[in-house]
Amino acid sequence: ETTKERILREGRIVVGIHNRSPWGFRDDKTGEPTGWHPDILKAAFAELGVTNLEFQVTEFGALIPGLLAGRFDAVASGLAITPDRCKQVAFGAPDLQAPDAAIVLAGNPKDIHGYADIADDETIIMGAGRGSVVTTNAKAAGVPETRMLLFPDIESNLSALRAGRIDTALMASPTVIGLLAGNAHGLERALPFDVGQASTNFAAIAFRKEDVDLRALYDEQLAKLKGTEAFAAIMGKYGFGEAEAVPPGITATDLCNREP
Amino acid sequence: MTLIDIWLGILQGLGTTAAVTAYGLVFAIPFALAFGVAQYLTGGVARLLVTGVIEFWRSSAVIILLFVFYYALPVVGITLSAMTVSAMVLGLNAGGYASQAVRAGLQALPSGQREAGAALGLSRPAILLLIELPQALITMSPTFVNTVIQLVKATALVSLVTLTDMTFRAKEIAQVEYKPVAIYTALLLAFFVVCYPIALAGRWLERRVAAPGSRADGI
Amino acid sequence: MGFDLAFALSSVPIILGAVGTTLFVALVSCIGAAATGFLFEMVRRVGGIAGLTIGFVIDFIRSTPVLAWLYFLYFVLPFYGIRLGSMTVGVMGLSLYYSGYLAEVFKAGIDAIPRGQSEAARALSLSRRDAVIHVIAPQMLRNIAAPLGNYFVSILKATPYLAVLAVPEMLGQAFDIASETYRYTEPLVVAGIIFLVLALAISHGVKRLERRLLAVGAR
Amino acid sequence: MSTQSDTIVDIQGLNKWFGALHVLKNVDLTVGSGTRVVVCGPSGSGKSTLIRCINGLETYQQGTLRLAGTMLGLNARETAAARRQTGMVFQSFNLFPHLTVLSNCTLALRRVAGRSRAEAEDIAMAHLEKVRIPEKAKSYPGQLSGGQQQRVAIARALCLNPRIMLFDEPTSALDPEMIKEVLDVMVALARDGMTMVCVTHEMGFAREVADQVVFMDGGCILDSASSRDFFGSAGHPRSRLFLEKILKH
Amino acid sequence: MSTQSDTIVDIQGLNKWFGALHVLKNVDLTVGSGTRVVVCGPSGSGKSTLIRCINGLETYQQGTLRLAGTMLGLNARETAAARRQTGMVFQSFNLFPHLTVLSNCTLALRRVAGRSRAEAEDIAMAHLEKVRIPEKAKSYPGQLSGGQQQRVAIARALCLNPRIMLFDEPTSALDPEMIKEVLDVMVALARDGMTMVCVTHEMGFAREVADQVVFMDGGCILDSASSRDFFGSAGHPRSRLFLEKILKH
Ligand SMILES: Nc1ncnc2c1ncn2[C@@H]1O[C@H](COP(=O)(O)OP(=O)(O)OP(=O)(O)O)[C@@H](O)[C@H]1O
Ligand SMILES: Nc1ncnc2c1ncn2[C@@H]1O[C@H](COP(=O)(O)OP(=O)(O)OP(=O)(O)O)[C@@H](O)[C@H]1O
Ligand SMILES: [Mg+2]
Ligand SMILES: [Mg+2]
Repeated sequence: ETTKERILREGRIVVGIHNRSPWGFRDDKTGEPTGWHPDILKAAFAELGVTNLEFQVTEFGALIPGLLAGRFDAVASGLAITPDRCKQVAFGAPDLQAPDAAIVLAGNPKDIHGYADIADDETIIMGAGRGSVVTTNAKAAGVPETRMLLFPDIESNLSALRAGRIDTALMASPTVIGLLAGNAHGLERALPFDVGQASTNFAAIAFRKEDVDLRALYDEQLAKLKGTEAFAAIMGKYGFGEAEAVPPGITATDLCNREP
Repeated sequence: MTLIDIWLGILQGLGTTAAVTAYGLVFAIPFALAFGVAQYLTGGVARLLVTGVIEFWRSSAVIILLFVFYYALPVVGITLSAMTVSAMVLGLNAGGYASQAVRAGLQALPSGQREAGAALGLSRPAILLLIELPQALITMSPTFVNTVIQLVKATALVSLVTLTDMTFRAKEIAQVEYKPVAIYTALLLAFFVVCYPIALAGRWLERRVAAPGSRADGI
Repeated sequence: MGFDLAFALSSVPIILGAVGTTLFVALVSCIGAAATGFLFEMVRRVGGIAGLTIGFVIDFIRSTPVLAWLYFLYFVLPFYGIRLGSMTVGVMGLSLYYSGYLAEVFKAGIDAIPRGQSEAARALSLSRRDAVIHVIAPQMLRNIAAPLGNYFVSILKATPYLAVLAVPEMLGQAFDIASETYRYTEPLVVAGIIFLVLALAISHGVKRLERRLLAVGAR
Repeated sequence: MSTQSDTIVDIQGLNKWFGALHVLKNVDLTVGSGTRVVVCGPSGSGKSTLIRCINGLETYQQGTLRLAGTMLGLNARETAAARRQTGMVFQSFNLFPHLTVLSNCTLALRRVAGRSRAEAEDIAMAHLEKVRIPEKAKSYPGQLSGGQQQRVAIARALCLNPRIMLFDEPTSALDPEMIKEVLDVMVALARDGMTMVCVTHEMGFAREVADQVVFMDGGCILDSASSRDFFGSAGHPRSRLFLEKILKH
Repeated sequence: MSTQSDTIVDIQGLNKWFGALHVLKNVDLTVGSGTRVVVCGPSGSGKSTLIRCINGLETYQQGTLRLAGTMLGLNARETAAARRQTGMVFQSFNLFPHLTVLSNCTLALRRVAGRSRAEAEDIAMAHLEKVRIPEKAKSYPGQLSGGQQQRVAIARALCLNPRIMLFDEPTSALDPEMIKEVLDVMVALARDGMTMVCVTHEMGFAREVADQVVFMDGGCILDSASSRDFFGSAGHPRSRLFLEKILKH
């Protein structure tokens, strides 16, 4: 019995999230797991009778190991598609465009509007998630490592920004949108933000490599879902618009083969 | 959200914290007793083996053990639940520490106690069970209490293996409610209200243990 | 996801690159914790309001997890105008946290010295300071070598927590390699082994020190 | 008082080493039933070691040691059985601090002799009365004075009804006033005909009850004489010197 | 030997409580320069407490205690200065186990008297010779016998050149053979005219050197008499009973 067959038979899928708004998190009011990827997954599988989504909440660093260890059937927590990750897991079709974005204190006191600004101003300290794609992009844009503080999670980044330990926190734009939709008073997104040469990231749900059939099924369902009212509603729910929509023709395979 | 709301929100993770602690003790106590006694009684190669097992659990970094047991072992076909892995790793780590207390407690007993038992014709197991262990456990009880506190606090790591404990709750609240001062203060207070009574109990025990007639003075 | 030995070996040099930071942080924290702990214990022994307050501070520290302290010092203090570097906060946090435990160790070590020793010092008219330096402290050190060593190992094992403060220590490096390559087991196992080796080296060093301390004037 | 009809302890050519240290050198000693032997000698001379060999707390390397006819040290079970014939009283009492006086006395009765709780308590109370301390049965050792503790230790040893009592400096950890209350109990035991080997420096006691006084130095028995001869002018010069020192002050 | 020209210790109506326990009751005692006082009495009678009050190791609640003219307990600095006039020797020696014999003796000389290392060592060696143990100067206390340790403790106390030596059961933790070597040193000190207050049950010593014998019970001084009167037939019935008990065995 493959994972796909088991999921269809039981009507249940185990999903790993790392508790990150808006990607996949527990709604503090209802206590129910929710978020962009869980909603997509729910919508995609609903008509197949898979209505029972069981969520496992863990740390970001444990998501892929957990998937590979069979602790979850899928990771629905905002993983970006990168060639390195493609060696470990199989990504479903990209569902969201995630350009790098910057959060700053309200009023943008250091006037940050791109990687170049950060690289040029010696006094700016930048924060980012440990091992996140933005660090690679920032380095490529000439930001020295001595002016980068890497934190294990988003809270630490925001706490550090608030505490004045960093001047800006770099993360994917959907994350920024999600954060600012909440109660992050006194913070704002640095707009516009010029990422320079950096290529845009695309997020997707990840499966195990051996579950080819499961991924195929998901891709099929997602294709049907895209363009529907329901999909647009989910986009709207999290405040995503045109800038975040995936342009047609971009596939996971292409992204996997992209030069790093 | 006020400080109180945040604090109550963090306390929602108390169930997990308490469960991991209680289940962890199920590992810690037998391990501490069995291996502490074994280290006390054995010699030579056997003692090296016992010491090796104790040192493995005691000296390894807990966070790494959690990770390996939860995410690496299923690859070789051993799948344990998150609760079991947490309780086992944290419990045996604490048990490793406590085993040293058990051994030290046994070694610290005047040899006259064992000899008096032998002179009365008691067998070695009877001496251990009826004379040595009861006394060692009494003297070591404050250390055990401290081990419980350490176990409670170590649960701050179990979010790595998908459990929602108090520290994880703090981080969850941190994403909806952006107030670092309130959240981290509340987190300190949340642990404090759980652990402080245990610490007080430990102090009380310490005073009891040091009570009448048992205090060696002078030589 | 099998274990790729070649990959594991390739990660060794990178992880070892951070061993300096880890050892530095651990060493400075050990010294800081021992000094603060000793001071705490001395104040507690004097008693009075200061002694009671410090006694409560010690219990408070012991009742809360180190992670919460690090968060607190790093993210909350700046709101009150105190902004310290992450290395400073890390060392301060570990020192403060473990000083609570070491104060307890010192207490036990001093309590275990026969009362006659401090009385003899007083009878010889030694000042309190001289008695502590020349009579109490050296003997306390012999009593506490083993538990002190345990806590030094604990401090070493606590350095990974500094990852939350963006201190580039060993486990953080391992996680960096992991998140770049998405292979977790190998770097973590490598880091785990290095930690274990360092921990065992410390334990061994402490045992030798203990033996030498005990050899002085032994019967 | 009683006849030396049969031999309880029979030691021939006993040698014992602690590592390289030769602590007992060719020791010969026989103790007949009903005899009272006092062992004395300077510190480190091997007195404790000798008495601990007699009840099997120490092993030995050469020679033979027969206790009530059984060779000690050959067979663990026989050694254990023979040891039950002895009652040992230590210098530092070694009562079990976590048990009441009564439980201290009944422990071996119940675990070793297999008596019921009621039986054991009856026996124990009888012996506590013998040492004149029945009212402390429910107390813990830490609540008693040194002399009381030592009397309980004697009662505890008597409970198993030993054929021989071994005492290792039973009064040297006691306050001067309490020494007498313990010695009085021991004298009474001797008068009842109990066989005893007693390491002590209480020469008054030795003079009063000992049939034989043994003087040890450096692991050897230098002198072994009747009490009268020992305290008379005969004997080894070393034992004379020792006696002088401890009687002088 | 020396005249009782001036008073070193002058205690009037001393009362001390440990919590609710009244351990010293209206104690009066004067010790003149060059006098030897022996204090005896049953365990718990307050002997140690009294002697510890004399050198300020214990505080008291009522009465006056003058040491070499200074009221103890009024002023911390004066108390400390007065305490330097006393040398104390404890039952359990209380040598510092981590220091050599020589360092045990020089510690206070260097830290309190402010002597240089060389000076301190000369003084210490002189006193170690006085107690006949100079060859052990480089040993650690753990390597010495009990008697040797106690002699070192006496030398250590003598180093600060005290006007009065206080002894609290200096021989009761010793093996019988070693008691004599320590008593001999104490007798020699007494013959040199050292003022001494000594808690001991060595009645031979008391008879030989004491000018005055004090008997305590229940925190009171029941008897305070010249040595001759005390060992004669006079005195309090309680002290007679006590003497009987400890002299009998
Ligand atoms: N367990 C042991 N290991 C090594 N040496 C020992 C041990 N027990 C005793 N000894 C040594 O054996 C010798 C004889 O010791 P023993 O205790 O029999 O002397 P003792 O005559 O009883 O002296 P004391 O009057 O001090 O009790 C001493 O030199 C002692 O140090
Ligand atoms: N620190 C203390 N706290 C409370 N009670 C004490 C303290 N020290 C002594 N006592 C009590 O005070 C009383 C007198 O004690 P002290 O030590 O002076 O007696 P002692 O005559 O020296 O007896 P011993 O011959 O046993 O040494 C005893 O009842 C003792 O229990
Ligand atoms: Mg002995
Ligand atoms: Mg006393």
